[in-house]
Amino acid sequence: MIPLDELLGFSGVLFAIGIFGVLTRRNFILLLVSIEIIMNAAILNFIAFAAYSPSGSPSGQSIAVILIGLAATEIAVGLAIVLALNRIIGSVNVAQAMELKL
Amino acid sequence: MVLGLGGRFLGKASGWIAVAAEGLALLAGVWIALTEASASTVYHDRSFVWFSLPDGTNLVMGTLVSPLGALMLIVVNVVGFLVVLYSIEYMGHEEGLPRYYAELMLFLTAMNGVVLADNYVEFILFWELVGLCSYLLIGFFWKRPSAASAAKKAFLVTRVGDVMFFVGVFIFFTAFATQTVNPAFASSVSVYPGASCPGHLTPTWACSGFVFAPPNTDSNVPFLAASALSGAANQTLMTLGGIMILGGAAGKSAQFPLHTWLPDAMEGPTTVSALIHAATMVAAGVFLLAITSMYLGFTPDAALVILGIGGFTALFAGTMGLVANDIKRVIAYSTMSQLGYMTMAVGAASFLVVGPGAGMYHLFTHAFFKALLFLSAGSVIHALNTQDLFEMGGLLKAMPVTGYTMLIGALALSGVPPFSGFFSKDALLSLTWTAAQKDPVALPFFLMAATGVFLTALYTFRLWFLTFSGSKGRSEAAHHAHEPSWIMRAPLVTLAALSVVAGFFPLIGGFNHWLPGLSYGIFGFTQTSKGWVFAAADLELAIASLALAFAGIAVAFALWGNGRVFHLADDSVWKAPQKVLVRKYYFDEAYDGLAHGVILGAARVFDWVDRYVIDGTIHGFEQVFSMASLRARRAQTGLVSSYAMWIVFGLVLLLIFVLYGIPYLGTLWGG
Amino acid sequence: MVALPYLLPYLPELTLLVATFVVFLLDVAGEHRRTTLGGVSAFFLIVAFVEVLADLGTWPFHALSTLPASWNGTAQGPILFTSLGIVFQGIFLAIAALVAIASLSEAEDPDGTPTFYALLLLASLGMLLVAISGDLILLLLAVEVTGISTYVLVGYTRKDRRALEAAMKFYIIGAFSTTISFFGASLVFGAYGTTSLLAFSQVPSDPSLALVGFAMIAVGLGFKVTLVPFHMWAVDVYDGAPAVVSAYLSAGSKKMGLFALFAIFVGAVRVFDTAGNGYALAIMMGGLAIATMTVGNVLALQQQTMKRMLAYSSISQAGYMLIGLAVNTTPSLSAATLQMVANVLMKGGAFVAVAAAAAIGVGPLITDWKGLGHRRPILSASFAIMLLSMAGIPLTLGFVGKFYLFFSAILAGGLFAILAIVGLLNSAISVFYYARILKHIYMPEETGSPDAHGGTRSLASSTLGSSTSPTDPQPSVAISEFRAMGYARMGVIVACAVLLIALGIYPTPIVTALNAAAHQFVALH
Amino acid sequence: MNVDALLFALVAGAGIVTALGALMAREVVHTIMWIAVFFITLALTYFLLLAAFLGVLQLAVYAGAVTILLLFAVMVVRKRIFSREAAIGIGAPAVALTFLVAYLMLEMATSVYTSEPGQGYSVADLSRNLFTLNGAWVLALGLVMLSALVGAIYLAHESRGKAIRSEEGA
Repeated sequence: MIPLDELLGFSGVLFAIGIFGVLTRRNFILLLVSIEIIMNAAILNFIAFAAYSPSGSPSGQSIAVILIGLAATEIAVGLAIVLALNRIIGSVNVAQAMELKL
Repeated sequence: MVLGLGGRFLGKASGWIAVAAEGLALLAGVWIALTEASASTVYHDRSFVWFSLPDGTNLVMGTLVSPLGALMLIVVNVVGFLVVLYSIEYMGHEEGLPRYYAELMLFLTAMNGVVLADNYVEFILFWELVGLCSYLLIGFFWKRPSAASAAKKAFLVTRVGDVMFFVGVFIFFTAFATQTVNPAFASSVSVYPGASCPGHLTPTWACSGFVFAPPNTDSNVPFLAASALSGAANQTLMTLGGIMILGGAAGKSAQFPLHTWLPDAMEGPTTVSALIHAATMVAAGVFLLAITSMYLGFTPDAALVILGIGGFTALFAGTMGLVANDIKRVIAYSTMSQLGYMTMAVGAASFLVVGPGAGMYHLFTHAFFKALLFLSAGSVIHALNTQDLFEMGGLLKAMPVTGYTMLIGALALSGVPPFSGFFSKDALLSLTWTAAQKDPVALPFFLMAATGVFLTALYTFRLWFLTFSGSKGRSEAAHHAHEPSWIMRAPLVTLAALSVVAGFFPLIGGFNHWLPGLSYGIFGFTQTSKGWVFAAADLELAIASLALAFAGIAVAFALWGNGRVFHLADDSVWKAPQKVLVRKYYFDEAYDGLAHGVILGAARVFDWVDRYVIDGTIHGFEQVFSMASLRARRAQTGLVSSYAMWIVFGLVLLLIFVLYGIPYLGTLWGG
Repeated sequence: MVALPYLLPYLPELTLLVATFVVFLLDVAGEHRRTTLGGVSAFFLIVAFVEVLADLGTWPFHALSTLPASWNGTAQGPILFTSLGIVFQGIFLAIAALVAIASLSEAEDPDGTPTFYALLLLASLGMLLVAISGDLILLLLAVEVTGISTYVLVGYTRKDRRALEAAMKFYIIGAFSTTISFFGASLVFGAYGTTSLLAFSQVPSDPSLALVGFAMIAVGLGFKVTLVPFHMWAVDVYDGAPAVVSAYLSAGSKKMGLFALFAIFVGAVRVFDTAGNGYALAIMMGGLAIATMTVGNVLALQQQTMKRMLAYSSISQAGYMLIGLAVNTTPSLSAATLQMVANVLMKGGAFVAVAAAAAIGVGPLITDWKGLGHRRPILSASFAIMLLSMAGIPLTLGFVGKFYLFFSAILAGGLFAILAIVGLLNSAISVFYYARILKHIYMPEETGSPDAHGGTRSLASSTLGSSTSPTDPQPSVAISEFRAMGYARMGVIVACAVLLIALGIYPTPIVTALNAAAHQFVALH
Repeated sequence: MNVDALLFALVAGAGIVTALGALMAREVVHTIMWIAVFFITLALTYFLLLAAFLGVLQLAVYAGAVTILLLFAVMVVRKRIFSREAAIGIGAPAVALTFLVAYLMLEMATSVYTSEPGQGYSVADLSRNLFTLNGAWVLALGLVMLSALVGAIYLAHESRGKAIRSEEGA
């Protein structure tokens, strides 16, 4: 079995990559992808902790199931918003939508 | 009493309703006060629980008719009634009268609330409300931008004071909450009916009835000894708390660093100036110090600071009053100066650990003659439509009632016997003198105050001579001046009468416990257990102050009497000392040039300090905040990624805190 | 086995669920009018509110043992009833009902209306679930129910570019933050082996894992609460969203985030304090509170538009309320809750007032409100009361809440006094900008201004407003004022103002109830 | 080094590379391909963790449905979209923050060490846990999906009135 600290390290790196994507990308779809990377890191954590659960409870896996569903749902809403926005401003670049500021 | 308070809400429609309501309140107030004076116990109702804390402590909206409160009740309602009556004609032609009366009534309600509050929480609540009303009333003439900005300034400056006040009260609370009071002391105090706390006296919120001197006892017994605290209270904290409370009082009562709003507040209607900025609201600061003085007794340092601030303001404002040309501003500066005296007296009383009676005595007399001065000034303004002193003159013939009542007010203010101001000023000067003998640090401030007596007489009579003396007016309007109707005259006459007799009031039996600790002075009368006896210990002081007052009047007469015009604060004022020498028509005394050079110089310096340092600080803060605001706004780029970056930034900070900060804290506090 | 006793505790939630389906059914049946849909929603929300009040009145309203064994308030199940949670349910339902009623005066939009009310009900349902969550995952999921609904609510006027932009920003930041908090939850789960909130009061074997997790959860929920530096979305979103939705976000979803923080951190304080020897959580939360108050207030100073000003002031209010968590005592939590009650009335009311003003052609700028006090006395007076309440002037609930909050910090003693002092200074600063607005509202208008009388400059998008406001000759007549800005809207505004004053003068019953609730809450964790 | 560790090193390396690749790709379509591979690497990790059901779910939902969803969105938008656009202004701080976060995460990870052997669960265990003990989660997820459904349908749907701007190219 894979040691827990290595798993955590892996998910931690994925977390950082996701953050990097959110910070630097301007394309809405890429932002969604970045957020999904973070979400996957979280799911990985849950599964990893479930595998090493001292009480032997599969709760972590349950949570992972829920989160997979949640992530898909969230993406659907995000895409709906971006489609609606695309209809109006003709772009999915978030840098094009900067009317509200200061 | 409930009727009196509730009645005030009715005055929404117009003046007469307000007059009726306030009249009712006046009757109720006087009745309450007289009941207090004759009753053997203090009326103290704590049945209305405002809200309770989880530990069972109740914050009570209680009603406490303390001796000081009764005194204030009289002051507030008498002046309030007369001012409302006066407003009927004075404000008759203005727009927005219902608003005016509603605000005035709300103000009076709040003021009565302050006076009758039995704990600091309630006090703060009404105190804030008083500030709000003041803001609304100063800004009554919204059309004038100056009025609006003056209102804002008043609100903000007093708000600074209020923050200090909150902090001070909180500090006192924490300082006392952990202290138990010496039981022997507590039992000795609880003979006084105001001490409502059963058994022991812990000034917590649950039980913070203001406690003052035991009534009718030998007042040379200090009402509170610093040794009353069994454990040593944290002296530094207490001093800080005392100074913070002073900050609150200074904000409301326009004491030195926080005084700038008061002259500007003269943008409000004159009636408002008379009521709020002379007689009642500004006095609330002194009242606060007075009711806090039992705590201040624990902190001689804070008491000395209070004394010093008061003394300095007395002089400082006096010099400013000398160079102002606007009739209302002169009176406003004089108000500041007199409030300085009161603050000084309360500070001295706290320092000497006696009751704050002397300051309150001056507050009482001052309320009447200052309201009188303002209302007469209002009457003049009403007749002339100008506030410039140099456009007046020779009005005594046209407006005899106004002129003579104002003369009475001026004499009272200057401290000439037998007018009321003399007694109270003498009382507080002699108290301060005692304090100065105990600790020489107070001496310079006593001297400042003494100089202030001379200045007071000088600027007061400058005002009076410029307005009324001479044979003809200096402007067209002044020639056509006429007396106002009886509605305006009646309050003037009443106030004039009160200004004359108010000084004798403590001599009446049954009332002297309203002014605890007032044993020094009153023209040589001293309060003992046998009543008032003549003891000439302070006679010298009384005579000295009288001499100073007369000197001031004499100089004023020399400069401005009989219609002479002497521009003390001319535009080319830097050349003033020479001018003084050049224009010495009738007097050749060397001291005059010197005195005016000095005084004028001081006035200039103070004016400069006021305008650039203090106002500048306030504006500076505004500027700094505005700049910071503008800078920080730039971060709001509208780009969603940059928002995310701030989130990550915050996340990193939190992570660093939990990963490194918390373990560090663990080692810091010994694992 | 009879199901009813088991369902009884969930009556408010079930009511909202039923309401959602009624709205769906009406939509399918072709009923798109606001009066019907909004009326139904408001009715059900009020019914749920009354149920919550009844719950509160009879607390403990049911024995926990009547719940299904796995769902009762033990550390095992995800559901946990607390009296503070029930109080918050009341708060959530109140703001939802307020928004539902106020939105009756919005323009008719056959397409958006059913969605609007369905989402409003779902979002409120999510909030109710947050209030009874005893489990971290359920709590975050419930937060997400509200989150998803509000993302769409913000952009529900989907032809409006600004609203959609706001929705997009809200969505990205929201999804990002919730994802971070789920990542944090995974770490917390790893440290504890369970996600039950009640378990967090123990100290796990690996505290650093839990601490990092809690910090991440704080970020995710801090986004909802608009804590600095997680606040930047809020201003844009409140600005771009329809005003009623802004009211809902500011007064509703923010309170939900705060309650979630309470539910997690009141227990978790021990982890922090054991690792850091006291004060660690207080330093973290206190730091956030100070930053939030100060930044919110300072930034509000320079705002030119009313909604952005309200947004910043809302941020600073969040900072005040966070003091309650930083101090973390029974009085402080009670005080923070009281402040939230005040906030529902004043922030909710203020945003609705902005909507009402927009309906009669008042522009978005603060200067556009100039002289409104003379034309629209009722609206202006109510708005002024709300501003005064936000500034913390006595006789308003805002004063009571703020006072109690600072007072509770002082009561806790020690370093907490710093929080009170900073809060006091901030409320002094805040008077600057509130006073500025008041000045504008009650300033007489310049003569010759085209909109001097009766709002002829009608840029109103609302059909209701634009049809009546130009022909409004008697501005001082209350009826016409109500008609011009919508009866429902004005009713809400006036009710908020009246309640602010009434509760400000006599807060005793509500404070007593909150104290009891907070006491139970603290004792539980 | 046992086989598990070797496999994990490979899979994790692939995961990191594909995640970065997804963010660095020039074309959005390429991004989606990269991310699909990324999802698959995670699924492999789950298999290595004896969570076979989750691995399958990951393949079905993420590598399948989510990828398709994203692809669909790209098709609707129909644009060659800049992915390598300059991260104007905040590039450097973003990179710095990223490294800081990565460092902190690794720092945290090193604090965790478990010597106990890991365990797998049967699908029956999992479903018992999910649907009885934690049924409320499923309920809440249902609510999330309900609101997402309502919202997504509404937003994606053309309004009954005229659209402000017709869709380009479609």
